[in-house]
Amino acid sequence: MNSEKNLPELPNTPVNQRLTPSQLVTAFQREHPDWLTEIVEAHGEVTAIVPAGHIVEVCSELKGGAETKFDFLADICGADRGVEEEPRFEVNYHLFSTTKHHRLRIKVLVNEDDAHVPTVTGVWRTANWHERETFDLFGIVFDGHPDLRRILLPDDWQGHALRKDFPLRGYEPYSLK
Amino acid sequence: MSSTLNIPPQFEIVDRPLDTQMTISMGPQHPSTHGVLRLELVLDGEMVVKATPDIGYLHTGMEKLFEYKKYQQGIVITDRMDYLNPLGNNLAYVMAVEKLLELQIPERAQTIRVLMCELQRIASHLVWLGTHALDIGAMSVFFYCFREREKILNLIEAASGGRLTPSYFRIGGLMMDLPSGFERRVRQFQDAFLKSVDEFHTLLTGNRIFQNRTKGVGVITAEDAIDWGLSGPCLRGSGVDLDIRRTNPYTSYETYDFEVPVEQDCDVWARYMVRMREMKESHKIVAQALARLKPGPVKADAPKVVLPDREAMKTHMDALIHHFLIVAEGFDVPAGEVYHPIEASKGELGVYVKSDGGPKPSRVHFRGPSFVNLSALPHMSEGAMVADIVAIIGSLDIVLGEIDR
Amino acid sequence: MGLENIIAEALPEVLTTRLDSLINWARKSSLWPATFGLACCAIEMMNATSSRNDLARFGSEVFRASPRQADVMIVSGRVSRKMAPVLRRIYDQMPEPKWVISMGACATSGGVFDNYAIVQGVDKIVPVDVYIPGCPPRPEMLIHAVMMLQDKVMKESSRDRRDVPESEARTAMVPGTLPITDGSTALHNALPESRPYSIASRHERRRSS
Amino acid sequence: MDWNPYIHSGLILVAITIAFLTIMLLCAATVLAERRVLAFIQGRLGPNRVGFGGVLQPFADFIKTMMKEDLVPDQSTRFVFLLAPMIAIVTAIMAIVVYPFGPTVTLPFLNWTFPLVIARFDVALLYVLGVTSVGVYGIALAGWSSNNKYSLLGGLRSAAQMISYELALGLSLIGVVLLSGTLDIYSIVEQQSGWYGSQWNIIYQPLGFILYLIAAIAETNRVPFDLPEAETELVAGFHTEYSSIKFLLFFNAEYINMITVSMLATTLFLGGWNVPFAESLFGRGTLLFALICVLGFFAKIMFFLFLYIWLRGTLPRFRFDQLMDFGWKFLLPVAILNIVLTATVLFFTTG
Repeated sequence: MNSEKNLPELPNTPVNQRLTPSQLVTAFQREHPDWLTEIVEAHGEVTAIVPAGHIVEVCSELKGGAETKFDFLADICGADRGVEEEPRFEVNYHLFSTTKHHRLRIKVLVNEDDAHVPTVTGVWRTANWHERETFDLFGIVFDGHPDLRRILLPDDWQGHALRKDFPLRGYEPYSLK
Repeated sequence: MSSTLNIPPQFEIVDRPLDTQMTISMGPQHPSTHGVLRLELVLDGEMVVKATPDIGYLHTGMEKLFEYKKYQQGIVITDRMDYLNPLGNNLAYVMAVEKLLELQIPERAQTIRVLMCELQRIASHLVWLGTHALDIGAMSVFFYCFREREKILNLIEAASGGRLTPSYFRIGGLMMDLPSGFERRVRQFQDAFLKSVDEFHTLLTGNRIFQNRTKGVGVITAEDAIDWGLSGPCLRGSGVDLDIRRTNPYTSYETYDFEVPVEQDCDVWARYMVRMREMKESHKIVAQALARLKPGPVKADAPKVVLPDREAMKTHMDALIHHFLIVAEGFDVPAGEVYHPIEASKGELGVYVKSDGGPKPSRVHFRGPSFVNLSALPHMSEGAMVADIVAIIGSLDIVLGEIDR
Repeated sequence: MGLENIIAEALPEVLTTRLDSLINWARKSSLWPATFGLACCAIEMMNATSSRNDLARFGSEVFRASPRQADVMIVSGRVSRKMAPVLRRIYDQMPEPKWVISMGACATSGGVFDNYAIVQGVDKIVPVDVYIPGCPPRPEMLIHAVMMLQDKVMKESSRDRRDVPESEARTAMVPGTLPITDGSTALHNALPESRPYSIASRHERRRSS
Repeated sequence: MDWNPYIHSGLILVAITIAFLTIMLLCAATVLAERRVLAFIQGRLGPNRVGFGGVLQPFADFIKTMMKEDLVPDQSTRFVFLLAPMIAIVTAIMAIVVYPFGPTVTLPFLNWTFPLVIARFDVALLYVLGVTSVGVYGIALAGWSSNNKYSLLGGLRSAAQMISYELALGLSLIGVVLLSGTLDIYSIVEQQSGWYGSQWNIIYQPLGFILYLIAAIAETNRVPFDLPEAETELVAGFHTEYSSIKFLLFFNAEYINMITVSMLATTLFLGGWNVPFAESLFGRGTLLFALICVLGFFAKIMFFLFLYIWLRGTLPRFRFDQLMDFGWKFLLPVAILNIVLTATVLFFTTG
C-alpha cells in the first residue's frame, strides 16, 4: 500500500501535466510485471488484463496509489465470449478516480470450469451488488464474498441467464404452479 | 385451532421475552417503494435494526435482449430502462455505439441533445420531488410537479412523437429535426418554470415538518459515499463535487456555463437541496442551448449507419439501398469494447458495449445509478425509523426499471 | 361473497333488476384501484390522476394501498417471473367483486420483452377484463379503459355473478408477509450444469413452427 | 294522565334519529367535500360524474363497499377482529348526543319549550372525553387482531399517540372549564351568548383554542398526525386487513370523530350555536332565531372540517418520535401554562 515507494519516478504533477491512464498503467506494469498481463488501448479507453489471482492486490494498489487514486468503482460486469471460447468469461472492472477524473478498465479472464474470482468487496463496498449480479447472470463465483446469492432472478432459478447458451426465452414458458 | 393452520414462520409467536425484534417485509407492492422494490426490515419497535433490499421483481432481461437485437433496435429498449429519464438512456447508449463507430455528430444535433436531455432531467427531478413529497406526506406537491412535468412531456412529444418513450436519439444523430415553433414553446415553459420552483420551495423548503423529517436522516459521509459508489445528486449531497458533465464532458457540455450544486450535510435534506438547485441549473443550460441552436444537419454523414431522409430515399437510388440494408441487415460495428458514462438525472449512467464485429452487440451492460445508490441503503438506514426508510428511499430517487433491468 | 349474494340466495324472486342496477351503478361509480405500479406504465397511471387528466372525476382516484379495499387492479407494466406469484397473491387478497385492467403492451402480451424474464401476458396469471394497448398507453387511454370497465360493470347481474368465496382470499396475507430470504439461499445453486444450446424451450418451438 | 314524560321520551327518540341521520349525512358530505376541496387545492376537478356535480359519490362508495365481499383472514383473532370496528363507530357516534346544536325553542301553538340538545347533563364534557378515549381501543384491537405487522404497527402508533394527545386535549379544555365554572356543555354555550360574539371563549382562551385544535387533529389521526394509517409507510395502518362493511365502519368513525371534535371546538370556543346579531335581530326564542342558530352551528363545524382538509392538502407528516416530542415536550407544558395563567387571572379578577 506504500504508494510513495511503489511509484518513485512519478511525482505529483500539475493538473495539465497529469499522467494519462495508459502512462499510469505502464508504470504500474513496470512495478509489478506479473500483475498485469496485457494493456490494450482502444477508443480512448485503457484496458488492463489482470490474472484472477492478483485482482485484489491490483485493485487495492490502484485505489491507494497517490497518482492512480482509483477510489471509485463504477461498475463490474461480466461478459460471455461464447461457448467455445477459452477462457470463456471475462469480468470487467470499471474504475474511476473522483479526484483525478480518469478511468480504467480492468479485465479478468476466467475459464468455464474454474469460474472463480476473488472478491473485491474488501476494497470497495459497492462491489457487493455488482458481484452478486455477475454471479446471478453468469455464474461466476466471487470467492470470499459476504453474501453471494442471486439478486435479480428468483432464488430457485435454474441456470445463468446471460450465458450465451441460455436461450433467450428461457427453458419453460411461465405457468403458475 | 391455529396449530392446524400452516402459519408462515414469520408469524410464529416468539417465546423469548427479550426478543423484541420483528421482521417485516416491505413491498414489493407497497405505495412508497417506488415500484416493486422489496425491503426486509428488522424492526425493534419503530427503529430499524437492519434493512435488506431485495430486488429483481422487475427483472426484464434487457441485457440479454440487446444481444438479440441490432444496434439501432436497442435504442427502444433503453427507453424502458430508466423510464423517468429515457432520453438520458438513449444518449448513453447511442454515444457508446458512436464511440465504437467513431462517428462525428453535427453541432446542431449535439445542441438538441443537450437541450432535450436537460429538459428530461428537469422532468425526472419533478417526478422525484413529487413522489418524495408524497412519501413524506405532502400530497399536493405531487400534483403540482406532475402539472409542470406535463409541459415537458408535451415538448418531448412534439419533438419525438412519444411522451414517455421517445427514442429520439439515433446512432449518428437524431430521429428528425425539431418541429417548427419548438423554441417558442420551450421559452414559454422556461418562463413559467422558475416560478413553480419557487412554489415548491415555499411548500416544502420552509416547512418545519419537512425539515424535521429530512435533516439528519440517512446520513452518509463523503468517504462512505465514494466507497459505496454513489453518484449523481446523492454523491453531491455528501459534499463531493463530481459531475461527469464536468469531469468527462460529452456532447460539448464543457462549453456550457452551469454550476454543479454541492451540499455538505450528507443527509436527505442535502440531496433534496441538490436536486432543487439542479433543476435551476438545467433551466440555465436549456436557455443556453436554445440560444445556440443554428440551422444545420442533425444526422452524421455516414450513409451506412444513419437512415437517409425520406426525401433522399425517394430521389436517390443509393439512399434507398442504404435504407434497405440498414433496416434489414443492420450495420456492422467494428469489434471492440467501450464504457461510456454520462451524468443521468440519477447519477453515473454507464454503458458497456462489446462488439464482435457483427450487426448485433455481443454484450451490453448498463451501470444503473439507481442500482448502485440503492445498494447503500442498508448503510444509510442504520438506526433510522420506519418513516425515515421511506424518506431515504425517496431521496435516493430510485427507478426499479433501471435497477432490475 | 358480498351482501347482495346473501340477498340473492335468501330472496331470489325479490331481487329485481332494479336492485341489480343500483348495485352496478354504485360499483361503477366508485372503482377504487389497487396501487400496483410495476414499470413505465405506472408513471402514466400516476399521470392519469394528475391535474390534466384527473381520473378522480369518475370516482376512481382513491388508490388503496391495501388490496382488501380495492376493486380494480391496474397491472401497469411488465410482470416478471419473480413478480408473478406476488401479483397473483395480491389478486387473491382482493375481495369480490374485482376486476383487472391490463395496462400496456407488456402486461397484455409481454410487449417487446419476449424473453426469459417476463411473463408473456398477465392473463396467464389473473383473468383480465380490459386490455389497453400502447407502450405506454396515454393516461387518456387508461381513463377510457376505466370507462369501458364501467360499461362492463353495468351489464353484470348478481344472478350470474355468483362470486364464490375463495379460501385464498382469506389466507393470503397482505404485503409484509413474503418469506424471508436473507442469506438463506447463499450459494446453494452456485454452479448448476449449463444445458446444451440445442434444447429450445417449448415456447420457442411453438414460435418457430 | 300526565302525557308529558311520554312526549318527552318520544321527542328524544325523534331527536336521536334526526341527529343520527344528520351526522351520517354530514359524514357523507365531508367525504365528498374532502375529495372536492383536495382536488381544488391540487388544481383538479374531483368527483363530478356521479349525480349532479358528484353529490351522489359518497352514496355510491357506501353501497359499493357494503356490497363487497366481507373477508375475515384465517389467522386473525376472529372475535376481536369483528369487535374492533364496532367499538370505533359506537364510541364515535355516542359522543354526539351532548352537543347542543341550537338554543331553547318554543314551538308555536303547542307551547312546548325544549332545548335543541339530545341529552343534557352536568358532566357532559367529561362524558365526551371519556367516550372518545375509548375509541382508541377499536383501533388498537383492530391492529392487534388482524395478525398483520403493518396493522400491529398502526395500532401501536395509534395507542401511543392517542394517549399522549388525550392529555394535552384534556388540559387545553380546563381553561374553558375554569372560566365557565361548569362541565355542562349546554351551560358553557349559554354563557357564551352575548354581545356580537364578544363572549366567545376563544377571546379569553386563544392559547387553549390553538392547543385544542392541534391536539384534536392528532386525536382524529388526520394529517399531519395521520401516523396510524400512514399510507406511504404502513400501507393502510390498522385497517389494512379490513374490507367491506368493517372498513366502512372505520372509515365513518374517522369522519364522525372529525365532526365530533369540530363540534366540541365550536361549542367550547366559538360560542356553539351563538350567532352574532341574531338575537337582536330576531329576538330570543323564536323559530327563525333557532334556525339561524342551528345553521350558524353547522357553519362553524364546516369551517373546522374545511381546516382539516386544507391541512391535509398542505402539510407533510410527522415522524413518530417527533410526534411524541411535540406532544409531551411542547403541547403538554404549554397547556399547563395556560391553566396556570387562567387560574391566576381568574383569582385576581374575581377575587
